[in-house]
Amino acid sequence: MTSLSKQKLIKLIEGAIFASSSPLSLMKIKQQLLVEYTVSHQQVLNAIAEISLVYKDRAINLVEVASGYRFQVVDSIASDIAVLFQEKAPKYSRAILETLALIAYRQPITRGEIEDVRGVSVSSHLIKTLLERDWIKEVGHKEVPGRPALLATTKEFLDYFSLKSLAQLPQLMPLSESSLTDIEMQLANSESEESTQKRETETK
Amino acid sequence: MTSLSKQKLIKLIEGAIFASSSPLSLMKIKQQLLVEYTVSHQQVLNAIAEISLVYKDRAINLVEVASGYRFQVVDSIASDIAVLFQEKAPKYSRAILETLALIAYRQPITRGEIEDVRGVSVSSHLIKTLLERDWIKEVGHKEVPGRPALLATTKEFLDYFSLKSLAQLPQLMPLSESSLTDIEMQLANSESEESTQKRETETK
Amino acid sequence: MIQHLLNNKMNKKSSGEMHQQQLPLAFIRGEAYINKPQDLFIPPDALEVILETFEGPLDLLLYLIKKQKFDILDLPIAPITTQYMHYVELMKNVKLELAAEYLVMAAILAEIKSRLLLPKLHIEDEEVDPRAELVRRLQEYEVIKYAALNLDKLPRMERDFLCVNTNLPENIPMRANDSDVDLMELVSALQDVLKRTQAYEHHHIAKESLSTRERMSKILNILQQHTDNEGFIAFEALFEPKEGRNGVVVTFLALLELLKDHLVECIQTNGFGRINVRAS
Repeated sequence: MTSLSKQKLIKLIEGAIFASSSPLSLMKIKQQLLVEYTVSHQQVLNAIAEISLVYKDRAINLVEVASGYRFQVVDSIASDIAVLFQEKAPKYSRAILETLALIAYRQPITRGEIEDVRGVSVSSHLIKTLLERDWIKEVGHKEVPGRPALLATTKEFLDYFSLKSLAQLPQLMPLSESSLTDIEMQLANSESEESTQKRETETK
Repeated sequence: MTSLSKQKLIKLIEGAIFASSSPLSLMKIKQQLLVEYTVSHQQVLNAIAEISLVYKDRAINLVEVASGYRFQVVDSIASDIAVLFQEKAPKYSRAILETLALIAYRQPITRGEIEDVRGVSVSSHLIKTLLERDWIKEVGHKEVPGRPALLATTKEFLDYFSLKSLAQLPQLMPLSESSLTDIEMQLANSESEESTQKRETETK
Repeated sequence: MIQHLLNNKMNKKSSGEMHQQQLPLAFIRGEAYINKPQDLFIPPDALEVILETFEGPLDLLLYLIKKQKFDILDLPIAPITTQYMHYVELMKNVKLELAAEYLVMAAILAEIKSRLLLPKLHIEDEEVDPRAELVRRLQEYEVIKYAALNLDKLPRMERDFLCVNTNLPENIPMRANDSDVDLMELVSALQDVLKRTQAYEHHHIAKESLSTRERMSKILNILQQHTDNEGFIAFEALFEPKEGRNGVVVTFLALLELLKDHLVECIQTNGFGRINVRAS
């Protein structure tokens, strides 16, 4: 085990994050990159903080997402630069987005449960697309007849949307904002009235 | 056509080189990235020179290659970082293991002989894998039509399996009529008088 | 009686219109195609458009409730059923699977209506208002529908931000990570081969000494590396006296085997002279 100058430590971590095609995790930094050196956890964190500072005002920023650290072109110039790349980012259908949202917010969930909420069948092709994108994975089987697979989102899903954890997903719409609240209230009222009536009929 | 501050120009070019998966050419910078701005050729070159200076002592350098500019991890830390990108190799196929086992226990052996025993053809790719792993080598050619190469295991093969010699290879479980018998017995049998007899049996 | 109550509720409901007007409706891409569907009526030629625009019967119902104030509390059952049956006929030619889903919704609506029309006394204690279940499903769907829209608005790789792509220098050899093999795997592999082949081969397999085979490789290796003297090496040089008698015998057997296979040649130029060996 050899020690490492602060400068060299920063260089190694910075270079590794640059060279890595997917976000680089702290664990990988410590257990693979720096395995031959004596470096404390705090030293690694300090180095990362310093790298982050260096790039604060440059064209790229160091960001932390679910599976680790990566450099990203800053938002302010991203659209200018996107002209260089002919390929347009794929647009996703509502079916895919709704299915993905259900898996993200209600995981683990079975395909059947997704179908129940959406009121339409979910094609195998759609699930396959999400699996192939590495956005979802099977995390087990539900102990009901047929043992359907339980689906959950992956770290890659979070990375793709620049999220650190599921807790950073946008809040779900509060029920009070639902367009159906009025109807629900009316139903509740009519029920109570009905039940009063019912009791009255019964007592008669 | 709008003009561009020096700062913004540097940011755009830097970001574009970072985001591009292949080296970014001057032409692409001028004709696509900066197409909507009034920027002279010299201004672009100056900006690139300045970016290059910024990264002079960092983990990555701006380098110019045949097709344009790109960032590259500096040589001095590249090998340290390369450890991160060892891909977990898939397990060897049954075909590879059987071939290797046959070469180990029956060496020297030709590919044709391996095919005879296994009952299936042995691909060149498979042999190449074992040769590249330095586990086997060609030790000569058999004087039969086609002069096929004779394959044998190497010292590296023994090292990998922590064997001092092939005699330490595990004995096979007794199979009826198996060709492989106890080495100790063989050695005992190969005492002077018996050896002549034995050779006779073998050559029959 | 129920009808009367419900009608009262409907009147009260008009106060909620303002709220409904404010709801975001941008998601309706096919709005232009659906001309004032006062109920569940869909112009037949707009059917395909609607199938693409709505994510299913729940989505369609949500739209109708919000946009057209279609009142699920007072369902116009007869026309709905008629219209739905008509669509189902049409859908059969387009997307049967979807048709089935819309048909299920029509059935649910019809069931709700029929239950509401039943005399109250027949409603059992534990029975939930069927409309409540439908509203619950609609709400659950609505939540997810907006969650999906929000998900789509999140900054997204490729579309909204770019990741940095930096190469390692080209001359850096990627350390190949080789597969691990366990010695016992090798043994079991060979046993498999032997098991497979012994049925027809066991008569031909002669007893072979492993050490002889190893020695054959070793001799070939020595001969290959020996390029002086036209590749010839002295016979004696192949023996290692320190291996003792067994070693000498094994080497000799190996040489005989190699000679038999024409892998080596032995040359003795004069009687009792020096024997030279080389790879042939």
